[in-house]
Amino acid sequence: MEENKLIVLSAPHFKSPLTTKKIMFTVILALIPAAAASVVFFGIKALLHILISVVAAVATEFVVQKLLKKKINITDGSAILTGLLMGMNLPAGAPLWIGAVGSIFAIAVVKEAFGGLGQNFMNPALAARAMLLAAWPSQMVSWVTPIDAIATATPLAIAKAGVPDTATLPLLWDMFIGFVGGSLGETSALALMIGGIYLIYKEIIDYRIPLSFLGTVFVLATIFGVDGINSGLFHLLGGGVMLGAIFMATDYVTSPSTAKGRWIYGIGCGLITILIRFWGGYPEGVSFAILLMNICAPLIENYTLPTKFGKVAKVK
Amino acid sequence: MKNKYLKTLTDGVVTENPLFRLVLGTCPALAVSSAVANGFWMGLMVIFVLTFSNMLISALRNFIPDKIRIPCYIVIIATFVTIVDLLMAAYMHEMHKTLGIFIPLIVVNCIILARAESFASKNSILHSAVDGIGMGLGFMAALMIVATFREVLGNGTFFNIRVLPAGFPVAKVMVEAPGAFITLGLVLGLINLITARSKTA
Amino acid sequence: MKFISILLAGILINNFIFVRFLGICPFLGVSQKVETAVGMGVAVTFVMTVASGITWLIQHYVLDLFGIPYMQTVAFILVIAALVQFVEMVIQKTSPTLYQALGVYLPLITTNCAVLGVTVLNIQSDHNFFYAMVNGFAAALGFLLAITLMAGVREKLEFSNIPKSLQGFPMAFITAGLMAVAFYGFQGLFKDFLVL
Amino acid sequence: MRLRTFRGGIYPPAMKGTSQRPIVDLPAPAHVVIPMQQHVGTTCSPLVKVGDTVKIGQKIGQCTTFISAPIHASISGKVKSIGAVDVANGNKVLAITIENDFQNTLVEGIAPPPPLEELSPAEIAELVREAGIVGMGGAGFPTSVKLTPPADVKIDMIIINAVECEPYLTCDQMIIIEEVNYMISGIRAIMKALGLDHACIGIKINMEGAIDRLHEIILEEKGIDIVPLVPKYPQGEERQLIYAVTGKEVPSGALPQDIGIAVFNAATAWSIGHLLADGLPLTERVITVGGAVKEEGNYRIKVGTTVDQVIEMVGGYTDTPKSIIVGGPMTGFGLYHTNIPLTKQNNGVIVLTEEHVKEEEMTECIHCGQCVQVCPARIMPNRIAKLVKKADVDGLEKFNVLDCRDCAACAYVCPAKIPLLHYMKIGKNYVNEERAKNRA
Repeated sequence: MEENKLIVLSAPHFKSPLTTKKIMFTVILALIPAAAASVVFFGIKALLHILISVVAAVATEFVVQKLLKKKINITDGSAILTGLLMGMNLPAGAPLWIGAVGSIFAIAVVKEAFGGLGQNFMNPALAARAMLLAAWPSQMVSWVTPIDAIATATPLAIAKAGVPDTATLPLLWDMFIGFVGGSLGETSALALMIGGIYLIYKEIIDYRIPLSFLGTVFVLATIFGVDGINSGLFHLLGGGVMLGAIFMATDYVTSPSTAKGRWIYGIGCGLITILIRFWGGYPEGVSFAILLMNICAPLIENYTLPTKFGKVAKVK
Repeated sequence: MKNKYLKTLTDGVVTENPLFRLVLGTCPALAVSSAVANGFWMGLMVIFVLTFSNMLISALRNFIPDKIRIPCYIVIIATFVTIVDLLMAAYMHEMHKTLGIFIPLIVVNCIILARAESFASKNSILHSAVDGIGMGLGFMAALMIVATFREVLGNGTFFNIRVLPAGFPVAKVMVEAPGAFITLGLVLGLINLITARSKTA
Repeated sequence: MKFISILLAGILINNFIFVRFLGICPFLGVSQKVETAVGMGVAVTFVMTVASGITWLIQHYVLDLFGIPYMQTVAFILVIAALVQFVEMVIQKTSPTLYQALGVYLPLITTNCAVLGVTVLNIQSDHNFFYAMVNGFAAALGFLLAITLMAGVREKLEFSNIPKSLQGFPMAFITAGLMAVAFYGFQGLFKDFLVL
Repeated sequence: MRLRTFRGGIYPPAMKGTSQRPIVDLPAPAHVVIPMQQHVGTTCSPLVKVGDTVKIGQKIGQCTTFISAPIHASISGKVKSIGAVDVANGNKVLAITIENDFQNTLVEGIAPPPPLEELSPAEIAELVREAGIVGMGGAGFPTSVKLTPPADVKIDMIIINAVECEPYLTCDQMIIIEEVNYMISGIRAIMKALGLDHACIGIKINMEGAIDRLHEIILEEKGIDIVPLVPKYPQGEERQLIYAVTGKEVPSGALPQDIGIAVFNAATAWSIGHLLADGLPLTERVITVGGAVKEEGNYRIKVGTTVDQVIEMVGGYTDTPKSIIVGGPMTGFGLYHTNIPLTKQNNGVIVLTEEHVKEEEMTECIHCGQCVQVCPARIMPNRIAKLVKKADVDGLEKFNVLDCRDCAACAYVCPAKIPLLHYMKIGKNYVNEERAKNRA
């Protein structure tokens, strides 16, 4: 009897097979269709952007963890995911170094400075994207058309520019497939939805946030839209709503963990997105909306604590 | 004797640097550190106000009733601030416009009131003057350090002289609000790190 | 319209903390707990609104009348200091509960540069009496919003394993910086409608 | 009929490979180790000395306080030693070791009690108490105490817990399939003791065989209903069961009896049934032996049989054991060694191998909120774990750590592999200590 070899762990002795690492890689897997679509539409430049961002993110994570004398855990996939999202948030026409700078900022300042995995309060890739937009406004809006890479504007920018002219607006079908200008990973709603459905099916993400986010955007855009151009569908398919609602707003770390909180959070994201898109200074508001809701997330969570079981007037 | 003054001076600049060690006067530090020149002039004004208010408060320290000392200090400080405000408006009009509201706001810069309360009201005129100069210099140095990062990276210049090549993609955000907060935060962290290292070494 | 414009500008677009750098000291100093942050924010809101009105009167009926506008700084800071004292006394007399809640923050408000700042800005932007008060109120609401959100985030960061040299103020600055980036989203909001 | 359940919970793999294995009587072992505490409440004092001869059913441990249960010899033989031994939950408890003389002599005076119709409620409770019957689902609360509620408590509902929601365990299921009559007569006794003419049996819909058997039997049995439930964990947790069956939440900090409900485990009812049939005190029970052993199955064992005896009798291990658990894998106890006696409370011995016992690397909490979604008590294990690290007692109070019922669903789902249940227990200790300090 090899008695001393028994492992005594505190209960439960059964644990679900899901691990942090598996979650990260499942999300990465779910992003592959959209990433592939970006390479199809924007060519080798897209691939380079994504690769550079990922490598920079992982390298930064390694260096910072080494400097802080922490355990190196670059294999948990979280840095790869941040890098991937960073790359997919860049316009194809941006200079190649910009993704590297963004990834370094995302990992070093937004994530590791706050203690690393699980301890940041803002989504690193999004914060870095907003920072890049503030730092290099012209480079970060250098959109190009798919395939032939001619400078263009995003559908949202066209719609915002003034009286909507049906001739210049892309077809909804093109927007669904992804055949429009925009950030690398955001154009193909189809590819993103495939990833999103996979994640919801795998129970990696909670349907509440994407549903309430997209629902709010759809409803508000339908109400405030003009003549079917700024329609609900247009705003669902245009810009980064799909990418944001499925992959960024659902970031566990920076969203509330309560069910009610997630509804509020998603609705808030949708509200601010539409606020910025319709009346704000930028054509696109998804990143800012999510970042602003990241800031609100701790408060939302604190005001939506679940009611404990048996919280009723005490008998006797 | 001499040592005492020297110590007060170095205290102000290094060991008790108002911005880096005591984290006082953060509003102007964030607002005017977008360019080294702004930092320099703001620092100069703070040195002026701090030194003179310290001296006057020290001179009057035995006459000001304890109960109303804070309003008295504020009036004294506000007077000197008004003097620099008018001087700047007259001779440095551009800079006066750039620094704008932050000149009258020197009144509520916590450094000045803090030194009045904790130093000038207890020490001799000369000593208080040295303290004012030291603290002011420390503040000025801190502003200029932060401003160096921000101006070089955000505008490609240092003291308005171009140091980065013209085509260099400067990060506009550095001279704006987020850049201010994050740079100051990182510089503070760096200084903490250096201090911790030098203490253990 | 102008009323809404000023409110929106003060709260979101030109937030005193994230855009104008006014009131940073209390913003950093009193934002560890949501409860105290809200207390501070409410006290500041009250003082800023009232101070905006009073300083406007002082400026137009005293300083301008006697031709001594250069006394603005001295006069305003004295008014604010006196006002804070007065408010403290009134609250203490009339509502001990409110005093308990806000009492500790009141003395700190005198040196809150947001208060002096907004009063000076009111004069600079030529607001009339009513809009000066609205502006003070809006700016203060912006402060309240910023400090509450900051406190929420900092309560969460309490549990974060922040590197030693970044703990405390450095982290607070970085946090504020990231929040300022997020507030960029409000830039240019309603620019076609706002009358400023 | 719509299936009833509760909010939250998890679906761990059922692993019920033993669910149709008939109950096999294990031979009496060469010796048994009988701990003097096999229940919630005070420890019993031994009534025998080393060298005494004891007979099956002889009372060997006695306690005079209300909340306790006497302890009986499960084999006949000689008392070899009396001393502290390790028990499953990691404590050391005084125990009597009896060497088997293999004579199987029953103690004198064992006879079937009078039929139920002739017994008064008080007599039933007294019989149950003297037979040492306790909650056999794991908790071990003395059943007689539940049968004699305080004067100001009116029980108006009886729920029989046949949910058996833990992975591996199938002993209750087999009891129902093979010996449902004993269970029913036990339920009748409980109903009579509490003066009610109605009882519900909560059972998971996927208990093959057991549900059908019950349906057959209750056609004839008036006043006993079956409530089919969603096969979710921890459906068998008392409060979740009550909620699923009645829609009522037991108030936080209160007991089921405060809302007029009494819950009994199926195996407890079954052992009352046996008592009524032959008058023999509780000296045997059925357990599930599962996992990496040669003959997985449901076995009737003598109370006091040790884990290594059981494993030997079922043919030993099939693979190197990594973890041996007494109870179910969700809430049971991991053993440091196998010389551990099985008591009235223990319903299973599970041998886990490398396949299930992985010392997974723990990462930081990624705030995924899974623990919050599954928590049946609807508290926030993620926040509580963080508060425990800071020893923030006020925060722990605020986040209702005391409402945790130790179901371990949070720790099961945690992708970061944080031992959340462990933190919850520490958190409860912190709060209880603080409260005790404040009272003092």
